[in-house]
Amino acid sequence: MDLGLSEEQAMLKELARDFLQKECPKRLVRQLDESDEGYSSELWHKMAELGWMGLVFPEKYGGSERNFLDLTILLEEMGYNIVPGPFFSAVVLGGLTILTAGSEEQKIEFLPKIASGEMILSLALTEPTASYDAASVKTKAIARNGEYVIKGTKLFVLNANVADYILCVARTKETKNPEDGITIFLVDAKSPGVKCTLLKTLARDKQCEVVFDNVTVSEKSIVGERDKGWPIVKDVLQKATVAKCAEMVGGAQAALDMAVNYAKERVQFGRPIGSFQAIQHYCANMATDVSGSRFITYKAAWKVSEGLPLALDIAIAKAWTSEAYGRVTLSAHQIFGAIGFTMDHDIHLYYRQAKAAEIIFGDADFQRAIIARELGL
Amino acid sequence: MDLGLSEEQAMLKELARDFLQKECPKRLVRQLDESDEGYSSELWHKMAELGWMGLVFPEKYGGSERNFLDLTILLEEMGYNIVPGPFFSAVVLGGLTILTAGSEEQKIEFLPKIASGEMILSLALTEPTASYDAASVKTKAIARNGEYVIKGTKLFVLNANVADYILCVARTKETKNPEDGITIFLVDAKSPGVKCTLLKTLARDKQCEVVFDNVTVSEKSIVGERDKGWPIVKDVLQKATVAKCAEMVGGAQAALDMAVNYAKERVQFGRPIGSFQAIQHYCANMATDVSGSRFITYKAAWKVSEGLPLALDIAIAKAWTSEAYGRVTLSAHQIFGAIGFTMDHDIHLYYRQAKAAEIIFGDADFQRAIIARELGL
Amino acid sequence: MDFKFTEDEEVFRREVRQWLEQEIPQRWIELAPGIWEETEESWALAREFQRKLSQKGWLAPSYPKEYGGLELSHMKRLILAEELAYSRAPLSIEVEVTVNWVAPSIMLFGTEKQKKDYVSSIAKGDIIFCLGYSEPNAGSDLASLQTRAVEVGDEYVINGQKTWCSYGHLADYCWLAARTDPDASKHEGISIFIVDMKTPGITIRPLINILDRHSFNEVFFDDVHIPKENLVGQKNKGWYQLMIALDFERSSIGYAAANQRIIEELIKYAKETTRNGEPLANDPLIRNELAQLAVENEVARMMAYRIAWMFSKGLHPSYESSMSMVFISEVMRHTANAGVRILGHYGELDRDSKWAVMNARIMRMCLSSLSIGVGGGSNEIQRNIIAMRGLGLPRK
Amino acid sequence: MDFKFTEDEEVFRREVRQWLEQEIPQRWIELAPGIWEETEESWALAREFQRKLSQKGWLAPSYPKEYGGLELSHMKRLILAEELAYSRAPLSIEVEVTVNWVAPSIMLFGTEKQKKDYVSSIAKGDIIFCLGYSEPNAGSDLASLQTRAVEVGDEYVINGQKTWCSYGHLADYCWLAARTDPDASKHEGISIFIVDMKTPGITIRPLINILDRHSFNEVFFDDVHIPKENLVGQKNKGWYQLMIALDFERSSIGYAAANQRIIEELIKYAKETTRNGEPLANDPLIRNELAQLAVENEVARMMAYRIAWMFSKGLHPSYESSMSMVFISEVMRHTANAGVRILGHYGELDRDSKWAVMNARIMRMCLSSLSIGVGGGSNEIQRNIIAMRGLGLPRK
Repeated sequence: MDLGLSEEQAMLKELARDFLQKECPKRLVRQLDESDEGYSSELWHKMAELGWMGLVFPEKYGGSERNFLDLTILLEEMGYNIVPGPFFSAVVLGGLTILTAGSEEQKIEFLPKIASGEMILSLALTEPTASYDAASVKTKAIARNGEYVIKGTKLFVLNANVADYILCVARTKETKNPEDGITIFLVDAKSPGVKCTLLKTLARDKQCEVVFDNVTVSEKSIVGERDKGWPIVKDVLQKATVAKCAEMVGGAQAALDMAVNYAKERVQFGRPIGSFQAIQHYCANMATDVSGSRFITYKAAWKVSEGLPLALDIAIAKAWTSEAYGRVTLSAHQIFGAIGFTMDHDIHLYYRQAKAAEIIFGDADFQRAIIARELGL
Repeated sequence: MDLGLSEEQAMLKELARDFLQKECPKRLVRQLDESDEGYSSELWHKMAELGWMGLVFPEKYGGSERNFLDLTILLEEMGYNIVPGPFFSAVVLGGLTILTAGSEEQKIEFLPKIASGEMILSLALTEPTASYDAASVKTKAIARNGEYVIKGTKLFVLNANVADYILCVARTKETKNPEDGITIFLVDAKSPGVKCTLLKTLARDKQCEVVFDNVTVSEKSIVGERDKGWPIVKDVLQKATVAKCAEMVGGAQAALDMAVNYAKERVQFGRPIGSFQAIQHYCANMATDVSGSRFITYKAAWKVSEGLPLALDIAIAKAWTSEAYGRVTLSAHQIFGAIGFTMDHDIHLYYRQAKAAEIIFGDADFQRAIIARELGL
Repeated sequence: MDFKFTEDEEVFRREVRQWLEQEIPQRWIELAPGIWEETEESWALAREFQRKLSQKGWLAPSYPKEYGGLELSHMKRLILAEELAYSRAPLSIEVEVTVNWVAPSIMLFGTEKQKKDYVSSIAKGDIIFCLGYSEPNAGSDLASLQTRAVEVGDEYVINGQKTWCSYGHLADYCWLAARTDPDASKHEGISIFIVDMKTPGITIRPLINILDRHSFNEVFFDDVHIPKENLVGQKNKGWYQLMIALDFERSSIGYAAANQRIIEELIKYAKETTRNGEPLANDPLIRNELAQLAVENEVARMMAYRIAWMFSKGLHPSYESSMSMVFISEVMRHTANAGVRILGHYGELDRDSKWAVMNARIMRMCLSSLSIGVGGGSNEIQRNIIAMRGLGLPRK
Repeated sequence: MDFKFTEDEEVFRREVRQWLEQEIPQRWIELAPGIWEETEESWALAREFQRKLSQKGWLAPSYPKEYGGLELSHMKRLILAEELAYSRAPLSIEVEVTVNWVAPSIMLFGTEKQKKDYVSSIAKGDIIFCLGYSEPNAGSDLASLQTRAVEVGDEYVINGQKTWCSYGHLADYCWLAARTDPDASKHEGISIFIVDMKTPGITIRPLINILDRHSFNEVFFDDVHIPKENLVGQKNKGWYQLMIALDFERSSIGYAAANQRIIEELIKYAKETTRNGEPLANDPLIRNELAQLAVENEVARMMAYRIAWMFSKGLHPSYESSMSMVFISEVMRHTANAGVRILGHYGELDRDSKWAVMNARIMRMCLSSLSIGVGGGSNEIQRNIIAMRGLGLPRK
């Protein structure tokens, strides 16, 4: 057992922290949050040059063949700095799906472009039920002359507004078992009939409504097998959930660091507010939440890396980390007081992230339902 | 609107507090908790002389015709002092049932004896399912030659070990609607076939297993109408729930007072521990819990007194107060530290009461299920 | 003990409710500003409404008749406040400050002239004050304030910086706490002034809040000359005047009533929303959560009622108000957070999003509820007050 | 990063588990004492077991071989501790104190003679120490202790009173902190002594705990003469020795493992218990609660693993141990309280009740869990440590 970072991981972490501190100051974060695109092409390409987009892809697809755990370490740092942009969509939701389930042809076509930062992907899964279960997939893809016609509305689709391709999860067969008959299509975002509308959200992340209005795609655009797409979705959701936990750990650490620093500096009643026991205990609880989240997340990430059974560990990580991140950012706001209530301050950026992260891929209650099942209840 | 006590109520409260402080010192509480009977006949008769047992009974039955709100004020003080004994069983569960639903004959026979302290009643409702729903009543009473034969096991029956009569809730008819076909019988505790076994519990209250092994009772022992007993049970459960909340309010107030006093006196690091902000904030939260519990309970009690619709208010009072009492006693233990972990200290008596009170008549989740229903969910 | 309102009070409640149903402008409902969300447009609507309210005598219903008040009972004021908040009537937070703190302070400490000049105008809804209390280094520790007011001839000259001055850019006057004796100890040497916001030397810098609204300001005083007669009460005794004003009727009933409305809307949403063929309202976890919110809000309401009741008995709540405020702040945060969980992704959507539900109130409340329980009278300070003033725990 | 144990460690775990399955006496399982529930009978069983354990080298597995240890790795010690706790092996809390605090302190600060006299005996399970730290006025503020040790000729003469001395009535020796220089400042002038509990002048008064067991004692020292050589380490430097010992390997893994077992039993109970025809396990609120307990306990376990891992890397955890302890204390209380809710009335029943379920462990745990997180190293003190030592927040 080794709970520490390897030398390579520590280097990656340090490099990422330094790079982002310099290249992604909060001024830029704020600016991108307010923009429609939500990312900086300049920063995007710098990240690609550092090899971040292809971190876990095999070398032959332009990647650097690091493991999933390394990716989570990078994501932790991105969460620390709350880097806006479609990294999560392109690499985790898009890239990993193709890496896991794509044909060799698809891998050759897409992965190098993702790795180089040329191509942005987005995963269109959820629909107006806003749930992550197979039964909620109502968007239909109907086979017609060797092609498929997709019709339906996807909601809360991250970064679809800037995506080149959208992975659309659609129903190709109606059976009793909702997990059967689902197929994943790689849809060119510029295809006729694809209509993307940006939604305004709490975290100012770029969630979209994507309407597929009789969008025609070829059979070759299927990722994996026809009707057998749900296990792929499940797999990528699990990885994405851990990846999101890693972002949360980084964000929670940042909120803690900011609050602690402020508590050391801010003087009221002739002493730093960090010397008041109430503030000290808030900080102690925050630090405990961050520690717990980190190790529980690392464990789940390690299981992904090792290919071990992981449904339970991932649900535990998300259930705990998402609630912990919420507590930490709320306490941070309490420590910052009025100053934290201003747009110019950074802490609310983390609070917003915490809320969005709590919901995506299922909240803690949803995860606990999985845990109960896994525990044999 | 008047949230204050009337002069009469204030007098009752003060009298009760003084009397109990003098006549029911914690030494006696402890001794009674450890005894099998769980009450002091001397104290019992003194309480009867003060008119407490007949407080809400009409004068013609030996009572003093005060209202239910007055009774809750008395119960609050009894909770403050955690007076052991069958008062709750005799007066609330037994007396109120007969007062509400008994025949004139039964009232004449039982109420004056309860009021004078001569007679102790107990309500045998719950069975091995330990639930408070009608479906759980499986004990059968079978009509035979103008008599009834009762057979079944009642569990968690308070004070049955010292009861003269047991109100046994039994099923006299099987229908689809579990609330139909339930009848309440007044059973002489010395009847052949009644077997009572004391259970050892956390609160050292006297909960019993009562086995009715073909116990024969006359038709005259029915309280209310045959098969129509459930509405009576529901009514008494509601009143008992408020009454229990009143006890909890008193107990929580006592735990708060004890903890605050200790925090003022106990010196560590050269200052009273009550000057540490962590302890101050515990106490502040405790005081807030106590205040909230008190008014929410008074409101429900007032509704009982006024005969207004009350299902929602009672469930709210129990849901809140039972959790608040738990928090208050736990915080009190945290303030007392090691000393509170000794049998000789008084605080654990309250902690035990809080646990028992949380469970009886349905815990907070149970109450919230009622609330949800009442809110139209 | 009696938990019902009198028949007369119930009649009054119905009257208020009916009146509000008619008088709240449709445009306000469309804008639907929550707390700290006012814009210039909604501010204008609110000021108009405020005057209408004053015509009913309901803006400052407790004032003596000579100042245009109705000398309304505490219970009716409670009812009025409850109905105003529940109906989301157009009232800025500064109205509360002006009507419930400033004018009563003037009535208590001010000169006859000040009473004549300001109180009736306040009751008529003609003028609004902002508070000039906090400074960058004087938040929870307000008594550390450094803004100076120096007596020069017939005037005071003010120099310094205030912050968190809510709606300072829209208010007519500032209710300013400034240091008049720099050599005195911290709590001595503070005085209260009325400052016309149009006085030369005042510069306002907006602070945009996290709801993306301009509600707060930094206000800079640069040789601001005000007439001597604008001193309120005793020179150098301002701190004590402030402390007494803190105990003025502050009721959290408005918060509780507004939150009640939110909870009811969540319940409605849960009943009407079907997910995969099943109404949300059938989910036991959601039922449990909504029930708990109802419980907490009812407790909060009773705590607010207690404050009004104490006033009605001539008692002066102090730590009881702190309890009530801490409690409702936590209930509101709980409501916002639980609301997001119940709404799921929909809870993230902001007002201008096509798919937003409940007018995006929950999402906005997630942000606005952060302001309750922080700042000057933070929950930590309130808990200190409960412990020390309420329970007699020692300071050292 | 690697979250798995090595094959060798897994083999070791299986060996321990198998051995424990065979060696835990049936009578112990019948008595089923939880924490602070030991009786004289269970104490005797525990001492017997302790010797058996020592024969395997597992009582003090980390000690150098010269003292009968195995110099076992930190990870294997973690595994051993986890298995011992999960299997509810008969070990008194005083074994942990003796093996993990007293003997390591002697090895670090003691004379060669002391090492020879005590360490091997401890490793063999022959002697047990109780702690003589707390006094009536020195709890959280331990450095205020007043028990005096005065040098007289070849002896120290001890006078004073200790309290919370757990199992002092059954222990062989007391590991005593006493004041040797009353004129020095609070943290100076404290020394550590080994005191044979049979020495004349020692009077023991039992303190019955809320589980109705005699586990604690007040210990009165009335002119107790002990040989000078029983001073451990440097005179007057005892406080610093104590502080160093506090950072000795204290792992909460035992708590986490024991609690894991409880949670598993609750899950089993929920699956097997039917109420009105429906298994408890189908109740969404109960499922949610049990899942949350599993989550919290897994977090607690990771926190405990971290401590062992840090030691294995030669790092010295300090505030990390505090975190781990505070956290597990809250998880255990949560488990006990949630357990009662799940069991309902059955959760109230004590061990001797006919209808008791889960051997009444939940009811007992409701009481015993009160002891975790209070007293000398209370959660409040631990949070202070996390804030100041871990996060560098200022004392003043």
